[in-house]
Amino acid sequence: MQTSWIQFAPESASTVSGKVDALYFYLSGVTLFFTLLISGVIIFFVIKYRRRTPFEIPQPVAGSHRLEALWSVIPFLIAMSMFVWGAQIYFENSRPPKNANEIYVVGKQWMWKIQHSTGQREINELHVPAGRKIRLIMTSEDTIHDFFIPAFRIKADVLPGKYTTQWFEATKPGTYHLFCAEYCGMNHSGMIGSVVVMQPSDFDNWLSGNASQQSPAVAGQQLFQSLGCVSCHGANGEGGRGPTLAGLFGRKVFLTNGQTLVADEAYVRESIENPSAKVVNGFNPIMPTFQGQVTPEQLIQIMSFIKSLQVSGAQTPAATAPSPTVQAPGAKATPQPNRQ
Amino acid sequence: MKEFETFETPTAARVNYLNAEYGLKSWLLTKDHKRIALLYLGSISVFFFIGGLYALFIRLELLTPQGDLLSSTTYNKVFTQHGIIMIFFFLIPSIPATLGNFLVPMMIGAKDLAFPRINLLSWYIYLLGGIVTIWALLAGGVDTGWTFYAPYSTTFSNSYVVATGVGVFISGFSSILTGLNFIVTIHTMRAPGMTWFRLPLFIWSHYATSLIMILGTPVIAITILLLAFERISHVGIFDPANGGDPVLFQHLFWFYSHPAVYIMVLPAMGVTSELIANFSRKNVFGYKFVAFSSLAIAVFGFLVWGHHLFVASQSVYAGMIFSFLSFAVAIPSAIKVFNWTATLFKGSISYDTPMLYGLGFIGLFTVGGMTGLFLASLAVDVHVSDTYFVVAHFHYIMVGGTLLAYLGGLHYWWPKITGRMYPEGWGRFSALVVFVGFNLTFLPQFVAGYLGMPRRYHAYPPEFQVFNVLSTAGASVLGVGLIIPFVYLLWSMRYGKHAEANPWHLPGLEWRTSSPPPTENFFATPVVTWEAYEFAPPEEMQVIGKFREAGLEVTDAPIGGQP
Amino acid sequence: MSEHIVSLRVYVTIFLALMAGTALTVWAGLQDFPGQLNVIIAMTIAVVKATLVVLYFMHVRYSSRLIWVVFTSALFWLAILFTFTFSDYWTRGWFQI
Amino acid sequence: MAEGLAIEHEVSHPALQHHFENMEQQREAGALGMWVFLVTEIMFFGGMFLAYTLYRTQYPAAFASASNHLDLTLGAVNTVVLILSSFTMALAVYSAQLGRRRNQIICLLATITLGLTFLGIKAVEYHDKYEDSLIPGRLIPGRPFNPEVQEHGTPYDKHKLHLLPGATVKNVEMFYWIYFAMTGMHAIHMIIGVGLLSVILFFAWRGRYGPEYHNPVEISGLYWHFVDIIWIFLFPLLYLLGRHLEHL
Ligand code: HEA
Ligand code: HEA
Ligand code: HEC
Ligand code: CUA
Ligand SMILES: [Cu+2]
Repeated sequence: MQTSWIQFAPESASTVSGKVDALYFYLSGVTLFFTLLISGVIIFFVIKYRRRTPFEIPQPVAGSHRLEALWSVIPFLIAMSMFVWGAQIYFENSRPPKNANEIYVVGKQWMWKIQHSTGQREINELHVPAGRKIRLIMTSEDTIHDFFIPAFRIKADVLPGKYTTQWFEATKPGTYHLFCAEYCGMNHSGMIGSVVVMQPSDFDNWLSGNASQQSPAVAGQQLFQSLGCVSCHGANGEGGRGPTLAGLFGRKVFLTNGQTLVADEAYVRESIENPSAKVVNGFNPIMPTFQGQVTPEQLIQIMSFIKSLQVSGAQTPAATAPSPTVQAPGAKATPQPNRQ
Repeated sequence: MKEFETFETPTAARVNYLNAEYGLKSWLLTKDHKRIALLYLGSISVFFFIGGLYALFIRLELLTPQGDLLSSTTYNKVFTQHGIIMIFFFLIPSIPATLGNFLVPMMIGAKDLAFPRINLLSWYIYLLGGIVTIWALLAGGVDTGWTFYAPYSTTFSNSYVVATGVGVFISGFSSILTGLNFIVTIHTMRAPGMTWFRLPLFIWSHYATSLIMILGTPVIAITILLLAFERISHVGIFDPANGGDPVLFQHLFWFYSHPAVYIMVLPAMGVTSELIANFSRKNVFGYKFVAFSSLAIAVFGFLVWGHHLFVASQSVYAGMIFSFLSFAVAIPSAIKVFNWTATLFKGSISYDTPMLYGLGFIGLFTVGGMTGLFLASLAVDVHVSDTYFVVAHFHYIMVGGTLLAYLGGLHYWWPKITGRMYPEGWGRFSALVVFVGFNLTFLPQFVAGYLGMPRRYHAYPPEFQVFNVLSTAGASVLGVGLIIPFVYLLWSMRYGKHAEANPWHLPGLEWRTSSPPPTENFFATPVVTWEAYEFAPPEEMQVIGKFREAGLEVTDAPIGGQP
Repeated sequence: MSEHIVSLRVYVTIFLALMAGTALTVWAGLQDFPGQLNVIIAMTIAVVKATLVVLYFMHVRYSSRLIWVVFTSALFWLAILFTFTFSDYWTRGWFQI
Repeated sequence: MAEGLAIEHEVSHPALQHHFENMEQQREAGALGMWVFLVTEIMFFGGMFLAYTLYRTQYPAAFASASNHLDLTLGAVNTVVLILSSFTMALAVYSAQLGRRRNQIICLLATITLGLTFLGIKAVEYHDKYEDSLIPGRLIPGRPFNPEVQEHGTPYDKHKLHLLPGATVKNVEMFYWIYFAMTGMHAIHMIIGVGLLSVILFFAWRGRYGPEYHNPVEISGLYWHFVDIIWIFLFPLLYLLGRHLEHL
């Protein structure tokens, strides 16, 4: 990465970086304008109205409501233009595209562990194809980190105990910096790496060249077996004593307490670590907690397995829709010893 | 009137607050707000030098890309301690506890603050907090960053987090007590005739600052306490293992710490208003707008804290609300900047040292504030958050803004505080050095930040070295520029020219008593019959003899002394 | 001195009202009201009790407007703290409501 | 020296501090000062109320389970004790305003006694929690948080934690953390209040306060009532919410 010191922006290598730069240069322009305006006027006044005799007293100048209005409203309008522009780019980027490839990122002191959906693992390196949309699903094993790629103008904190995501579409092959941008302890400044953007064909070669590894979905399947999930959810997540898991992500889930939600990473994680917190309507809270038994990485693998499950034709809609026909022995009906 | 009425002590009985009593005990047990201000001035300067020493190490380490001077652990402690000391033990108390303490009663015509004992207590609390913190630093230091983010601080850090937290917690109470004292004083102790709109703007800005101190500081106190207990008990409410949310810590922390940045800048704005008006001998343009913008900043400043959480997994919608409000809160600042500029129009502007600092403040605050808008702009903040762009932004406001205003204020009121003049030539020279050094230090950091250099980095990719070399060079110039006033101010306390009661010939109440003032501030309770910044008409101003009649010592020197 | 002295009758009445409120809230806490009504009832009673203490025991009803402003400003700032923090959690999907 | 001069001091009360112009100003400043201080106290507790509200909304079942394990009777008795003490405090101010020294002393004594009663009962409750290993984390050496959980259907045992569906022990621990933080902080304020009132009692006994001057009594009263108000909120939040679920 060649740099000369007249450079004012890092390389622009993603679909959003141009947009951010445009806004940045607009902001810089406005800043320059106001700084020059104010310092220019000050210098002008300071010279023009410098004190000439020791005891001169200038006439007081009355305030002006019109001027006050002027220099409140104009900056406000300019500020709003900045707000709308910035919020618009941000809002667009906050909604990941549907067809993105997913890559899993786990931060830990002080390295980045990355796994592609095809199974390749990398440490402190991320290989991605140019021109394809990539969505990162990130979590941390210890403290807060932050996955920052300056050339893509993206960054997001990576937190323990939950999943954050960000997405990008690289445009230009090359090697770019990857930084940890949230202070995380001793070797924070060493938690760096590189992002290698390749032509799609090169990337596919790279993938097949490293294909020996197990994909997270396969690893997840093994965990699904070994942890005994199969006993309730079936070998392919088709359901049984527990609800069907095929096609779970993005599906509306109805809970016993009358609430509904859309299943996402956070919900599935909670379902595994604290199953009785949100119980699916029509089921008993019999699922044991797996908190402490699965690492964040294994959780990701299980999720990836659940995502890979195909919805087979004959689904039991009763499992997810509130149906009056199913006799739902919900939480409230469970007999509990009375205290009084 | 039309020539400044004074409430001086008759020349025969020139006892002032400095020579009223002697001995260590008379200082350590004093209830005089002026002496307490000096106690604060001394201790704050010590902390500033400690913080500056840390800055020196930061800059030396960053001279080269490799982390070769300090180990990474040490470096992390150094910037953390730099931040903690500079923020909690220097900048937050700086102007309010020294200049504010000294001047709030004098400017409103009171004999003292409403609760003199609490005022003294606040200094002892500050000192205790400082000592606990220094002890923690000596015992092994702390490496969490000044923001103490959980869960790093609660679980992963191996440093003296609890002790430092306790130090900061304690010092918070000194800030609360100062704010409380100011609010009650300004409400109940104004001299007859001193209506709200006759108050100097310095008072308005301190009133606004005090609001933030009493409404915000308790929240950081409880937050740090919960954090400390979480660390001790190994579980808690910020801990994801218990279902807690680390981001809650960030919300609570910034609920105080964003408004706290206005604690740091509002008093500086008050000083600037005084400097600009008095050194151009003009009433402040749009007095009421400047006064109310202070209150607006204090109130709206509480609505924007989420702009520190744009990339911290805060929700998109909350991000947009906080971004919008951050832009909105910039408007009162803009109003101030424009009104100061307009105040200069058709003034009689002198180039005395305080004025140079005041003008410097306007320029650098504008740059710092405008770059705050970059950060408030969501898409840009995603890129520059936690980079050197942020570092440059806040140093522009805190060093270029507040520190400069603090120095300006110190020079301006130095004759009143000590009864001596500082050497004007040296003053102007060092103001210039500080200005140049400062810009050289922090301007390159904007560029480095946008290029992607993350903050809190002990070692960095070599392509950023250019900027860091410039920055370190600038810091050396800045350091020299700061040491000069330190030396000559100390020198002038003993050898400086004696100051008159009103060396700048200004109408403010604090100038209508002797320099240094008597313990009771005024020989008699003043009755205020004039507006703020009401200068005498030129004819009368020119008759030096009138000053003599009024009991003032007037030299024939031009105003402001000579270089 | 322009100080209002609250009569003994008022103090006793308020005290009895506070006691009644305490009894009521305990009783209500043991009933099974639908939805979030239990919370709403408990908090309403607490707010009423606190208001009585503030107005009469703490004499705010008879104090200057400044004291009113000071006190309500505390509640206002508390509201800021709650509203804006929850504006994040709400839209982050913490509460499914 | 110009004309706008000395406003002479009135014939001043011995308690008038030198920097105030008159007693009225001094009284106003004192009351305003205490109110401003109470504002900071509200914000101080506000942080904890925020955490409570957040996590209660998020983990209602765990919070209900944990709350049900608290002793409702002791909590209710303490509420009565504290309200009573607020009442006697109000009467102490009243007596001072009327210059009835004896009544004032009796009321102050009653307030202090009730305050100490509250703290005693609180200590009993804390001890119960200690016995049941409910002190969160590893705060108490040798007694980490480790409650026995009651199985469904087994006979009720008041030393065991009875988890409602959806509750986890981890989240229950969170409740207890908040419980100890809030009640502990409240108790510290009570202790400070008792200390303050003891000083007031001493001076009342010396006969310092009367209709002319009773600022300190009034101000300490404000503080005491404030502590009462905090408890008025803590009681339902910590002891009552979710209590009805117990019967299900
Ligand atoms: C005294 C201190 C101070 C002050 C006054 C400010 C003022 C402002 N700050 Fe700053 N800020 C800090 C100290 C301060 N800040 C610190 C210490 C941090 C980092 C904390 C950390 O993480 O360690 C920080 C971080 C910070 C961030 C988070 C960055 C990040 O970590 O990602 C943001 C984001 O919005 C921000 C915004 C603002 C804004 C909008 C203002 C506004 O108030 C500025 C308003 C002023 C002006 C706008 C200039 C004057 C106006 C004109 C000249 C007219 C023209 C105006 C228009 C066209 C609108 N600041
Ligand atoms: C009031 C606030 C304040 C002030 C005045 C300063 C002053 C300075 N700061 Fe500071 N800074 C912060 C608040 C402040 N800073 C904060 C809050 C952080 C964030 C910390 C964190 O990330 O947690 C930070 C971080 C920070 C960093 C980033 C570190 C990193 O992220 O890795 C850097 C880097 O250049 C820096 C530099 C400087 C410099 C060069 C000065 C100069 O202006 C200092 C000039 C002063 C002097 C030079 C004093 C004179 C004394 C001497 C020269 C010593 C000689 C001593 C004797 C003779 C006894 N600061
Ligand atoms: C003892 C039986 C049992 C076992 C073993 C079990 N589950 Fe479950 N699971 C359930 C039941 C019953 C439900 C529905 C009730 C609920 O939500 O708690 C459920 C719900 C879920 C859900 C939420 C599904 C939805 O439709 O919203 C997920 C995800 C899940 N389980 C994953 C797993 C995984 C992964 C494992 C293994 C690590 C596992 N389960 C093991 C019984 C079980
Ligand atoms: Cu990981 Cu910083
Ligand atoms: Cu901020």
